[in-house]
Amino acid sequence: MFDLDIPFFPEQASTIAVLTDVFTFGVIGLGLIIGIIVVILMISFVVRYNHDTTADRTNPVDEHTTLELTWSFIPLVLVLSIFVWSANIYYNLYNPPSNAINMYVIGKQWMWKIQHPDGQREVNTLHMPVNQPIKLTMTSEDVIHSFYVPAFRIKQDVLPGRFTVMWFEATQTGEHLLLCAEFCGTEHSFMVGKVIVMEPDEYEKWLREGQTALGANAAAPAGQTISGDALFTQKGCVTCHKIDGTQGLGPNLKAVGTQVELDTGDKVDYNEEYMRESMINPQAKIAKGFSNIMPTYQGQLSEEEIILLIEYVKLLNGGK
Amino acid sequence: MSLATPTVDTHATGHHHPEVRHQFDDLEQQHDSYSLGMWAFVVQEVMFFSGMIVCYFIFRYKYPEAFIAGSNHLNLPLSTFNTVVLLSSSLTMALAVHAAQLGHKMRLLQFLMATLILGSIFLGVKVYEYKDKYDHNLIPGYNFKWETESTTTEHGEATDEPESLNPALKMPPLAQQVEVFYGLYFILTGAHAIHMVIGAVIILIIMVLAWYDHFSPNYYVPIEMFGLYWHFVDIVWVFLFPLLYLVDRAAAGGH
Amino acid sequence: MHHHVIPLKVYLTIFGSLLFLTIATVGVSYMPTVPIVHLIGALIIAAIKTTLIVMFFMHVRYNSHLIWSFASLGFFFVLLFMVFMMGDYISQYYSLTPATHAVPFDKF
Amino acid sequence: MNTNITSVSQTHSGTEAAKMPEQHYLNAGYDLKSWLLTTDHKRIAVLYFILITFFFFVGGLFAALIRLELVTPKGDLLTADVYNRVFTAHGAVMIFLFLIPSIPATFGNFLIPLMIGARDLAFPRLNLLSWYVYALSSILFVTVVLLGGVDTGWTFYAPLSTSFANGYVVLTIVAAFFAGFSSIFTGINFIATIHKMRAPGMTWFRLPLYVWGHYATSLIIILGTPVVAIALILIAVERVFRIGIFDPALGGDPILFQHLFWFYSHPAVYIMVLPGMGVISEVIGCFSRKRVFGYKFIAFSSMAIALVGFLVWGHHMYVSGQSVYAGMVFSLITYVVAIPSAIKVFNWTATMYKGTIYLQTPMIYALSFIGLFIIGGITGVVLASMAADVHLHDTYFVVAHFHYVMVGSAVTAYLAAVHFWWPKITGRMYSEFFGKLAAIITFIGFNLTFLPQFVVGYLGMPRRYYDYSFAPEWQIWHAASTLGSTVLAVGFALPVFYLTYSLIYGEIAGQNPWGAKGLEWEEASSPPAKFNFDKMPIVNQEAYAYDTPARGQTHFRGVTSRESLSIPPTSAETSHI
Repeated sequence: MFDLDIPFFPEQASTIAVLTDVFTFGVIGLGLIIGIIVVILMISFVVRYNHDTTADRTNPVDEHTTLELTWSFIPLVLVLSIFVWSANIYYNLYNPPSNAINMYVIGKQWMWKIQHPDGQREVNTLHMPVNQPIKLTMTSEDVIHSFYVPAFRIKQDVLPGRFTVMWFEATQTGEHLLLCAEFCGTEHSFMVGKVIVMEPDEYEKWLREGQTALGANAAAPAGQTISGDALFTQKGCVTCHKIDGTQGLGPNLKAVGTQVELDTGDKVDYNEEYMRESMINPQAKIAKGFSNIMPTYQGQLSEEEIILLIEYVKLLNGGK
Repeated sequence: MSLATPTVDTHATGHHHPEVRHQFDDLEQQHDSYSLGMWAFVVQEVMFFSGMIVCYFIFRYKYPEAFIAGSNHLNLPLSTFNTVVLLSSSLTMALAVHAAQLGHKMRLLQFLMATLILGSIFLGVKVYEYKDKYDHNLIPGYNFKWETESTTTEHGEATDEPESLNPALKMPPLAQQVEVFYGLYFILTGAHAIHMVIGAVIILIIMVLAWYDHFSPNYYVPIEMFGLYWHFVDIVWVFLFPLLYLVDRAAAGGH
Repeated sequence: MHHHVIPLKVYLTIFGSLLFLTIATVGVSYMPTVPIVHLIGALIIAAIKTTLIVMFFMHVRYNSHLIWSFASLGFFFVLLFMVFMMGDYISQYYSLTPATHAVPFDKF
Repeated sequence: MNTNITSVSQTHSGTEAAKMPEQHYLNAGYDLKSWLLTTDHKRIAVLYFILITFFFFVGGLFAALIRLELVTPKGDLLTADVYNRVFTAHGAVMIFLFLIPSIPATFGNFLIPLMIGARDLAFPRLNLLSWYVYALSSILFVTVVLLGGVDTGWTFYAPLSTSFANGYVVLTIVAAFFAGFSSIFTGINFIATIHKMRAPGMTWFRLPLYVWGHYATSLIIILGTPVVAIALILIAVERVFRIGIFDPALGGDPILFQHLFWFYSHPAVYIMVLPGMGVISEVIGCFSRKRVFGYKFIAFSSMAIALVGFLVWGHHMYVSGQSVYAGMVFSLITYVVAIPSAIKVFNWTATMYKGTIYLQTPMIYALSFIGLFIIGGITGVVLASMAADVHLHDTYFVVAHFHYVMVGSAVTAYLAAVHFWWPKITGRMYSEFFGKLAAIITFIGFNLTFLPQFVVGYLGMPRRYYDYSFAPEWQIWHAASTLGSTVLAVGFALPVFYLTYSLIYGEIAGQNPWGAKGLEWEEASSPPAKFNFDKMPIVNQEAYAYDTPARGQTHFRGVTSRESLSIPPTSAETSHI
């Protein structure tokens, strides 16, 4: 009769959580079996061969190659099978399903900024629908952070200067802890937020409410800066990049397909990574038929603005 | 090489060469120990430089254009001259060890002197190169400026427009990447130069010891060990020279 | 002492080869070819020069197996270090979610 | 049969009363100069022992602050900034000033020449220099702490350390750099000594396993330490000169730092634990009165751990943004490197089979080492698995795991070594009762402290948090852990008292109070003479040549007769490779 609510086990709120738990406790169990056998043997030897006992000590062995090879080989086979099991789960973690909703996360000392596909933004909370794969594209404005949701058993470092990606599918509605797992400075322990998992229709409702509250400019929450299309004009993208089908100095962004052919003849995926790089380091991969004239926007665009622009350009192509 | 404490009574062998330290049985064991210890030290030094050279490779892989641009901006004739100087100093050092083996005191001193002079020439040229970088605003993190010639010359009229739209335009990433190259250049050559300076000081000490007849054909371990150090410093340069100065010279016909 | 005294001629021959290889490495970098060839060429020549210096100037050729092993140990570990480090960076490009700056191997 | 400490002296008095030797290294000079300018490896070991023990307790003090802060979910004892500085100081002091030099610089220094039959290490003055470099490093660390500390964590991750941290990062880096060079000098010394200074007949496969452990450790030190030295220097260079190496804002790459850092800092774990494993082999062999089972497998497993252990560093970086494929390769090699560690555990257990086991203090420490190392090993395999590590990385599960390996194993081995060789170092016996008591308290306290951390780690508590008011239900585990840590503190503090007491009032140990095999026991007095041996020993038998004692015959019987050892070897056995 315990009234004390002692937590032993974190809730399993994602598809991956089940896999991880089965795996982890499987390995711990296996290890404990071997460990306990060794400890029992050790204790029994200590008792049996204590110096004041009369146990049989004739023919002591101090070398036995077959035995050595056996207890080297069996654990080796065991760990190799563990490896296959673990690699399988891990590989899945980096293979987001194609129907995943893409959300952006920006880590900053000491808060999480999150942006939904239609521009809805929030800080330190992540509203998301249940039973729907979510892909997070993440970056940091300053130091390394790490996006960690214990209930989902997922974690991914958030690096400045590049995107990292993770995905998960929540299976339980409710609030889950969102933590920063990489030490990031003074207020590290306060870089804490919530993941709020909702039924899909509630999530839709939440999104709509957010939008009505914001009025006409759907992509810009109150008090925050600017929307993607406004940025597109303000930062001068529109000077070279046409969005109406005509040809400008730069590639027509509306006409860009799922792949871009480069002047080197290579093809690259037209994804967030490529778009981000094209803004930060335009010379790196130049689209075929265009000159190397675009200036860098490094230092000109905050990570938030880059994400707004990426989303804006993606919308031009029908959200792909 | 006298010992502070006579320890003959504790030795199983009882008779000791005066140049053998108390912990060793004989000259051969002493020589082998010093030699192995020095090689372990060289291995340590190899790993020390490998840390920096790994950084170099990572960034060369990430920023190939910047490395070509930055490298082609370095002074090749001067550095080739310096390479020859350093290789020569390695030769004179090897000859100094040779002279010590044969017990030729004056030749030993002459070769050590030659090594010292060649090392100083190398360092002098290095100082000149650093000064030159300073004059051309190529000190990363301090006064670094990099003109991106390719964009302005090839598409002169086109670049004006976006720049005028963004008056606060910072350095393009190519410049930042070249800055990383120059950062590595200074770190690598700087670490190498520090090793040279330490080497030069040790040569001076060895010369004084040699002058006072400290060494003999039986006992020249310090000279031999220092030779290993000096040759190692030379090897570092053998790698630094092509890695820093010779990145794709063919690609930069225009420079 | 039992130590091998190397004839002067050997030192001079090695020095001559080193000078020749220095000129060769400059020449290689001017060869009109793809960048990776320059890099590999430069590294091969540097490795040959290193071997010459280690073997003759540093007397490893005339030394015990132990010294020989230690001389190789450092370089072997540098190689391992490089392979594993570059392995990470190069495979970034081929990952399912590649890093922003990842470039294919032939861009080296 | 009564074999506690009183019977040890009784058996001595049975033949002749144990006496202190007239001349030994401790009375070879009493003035300060004879200590501070000594080149005697034993005196340098004592100098190291004093400083290292001091810093163990300094680090422990910081640990106590951390545990006290975490008793309550709210951060009410310290401020966030102070807490960050405290755990950084705890990590840096414990790792750079205690764990890495602990066994090598004290017991390695003291014992390697004695065990292989040499008068001293190959480079005695370099050895003294390494102590001074260590002392300099420790002074710098103390300065940093007194000035206000540093808040990067001992891992110095960029760009936090290069562009954002506001503590004395550069000074700390200089201190860590010197600590690294101190250990490099020690490593070079050990390598040359073990290769070149072995007594006639002391072939490689007659070496005590302890020496093998140190040989493997020394290889790691010379191959790994320079890399972390340069990584830390680059941090300092970036911080001071704003040269972009690691900070993406300057064009650098933060993952690169993690690679350079863990290239050393993972093998550094083996620097801490391999000598400890060597200690355990000695102790188990001695107190089981048996040749250590599978000598060659244990010796080669040390070498395998040292060399393959270099290729697993990426398992600290599964979620860092390293490529998935690199993560898999590192994970695979990590599993492989778990095998030699398992082999050691199996072999120690098998050694006890048909042995004659005496549960003296060092043996209790050794047994608790094996128990704790098993837990550390199992959780190590869990963390080596990418699937589990994604959840557990940077949580208290990891904290608990590496404390099981570093404190549970390395510190326990250190204490086993202290108690095993204390009579050899000081010539006196400590109280066996208090020794056993401390060993048992340490074992219980340790588990009480760190088992709860596994649970709270699995619940999701990230490391380096000082406030967990978002999940107050975790408090019970933290409180349990803090409670355990007070028990642990008692266990660690006890030896200070009874060992110090034994220095003056302890019984005279005699040359070989444990009846142990090995040159340091059989050929050298306790404490050893200034140049270790009266006559340079010649070895003609295997290590651990314990013969099964007849029933009832105690083996704590003092001095073995020298004649049995003095058969000259054939010259072929005297191979100096």
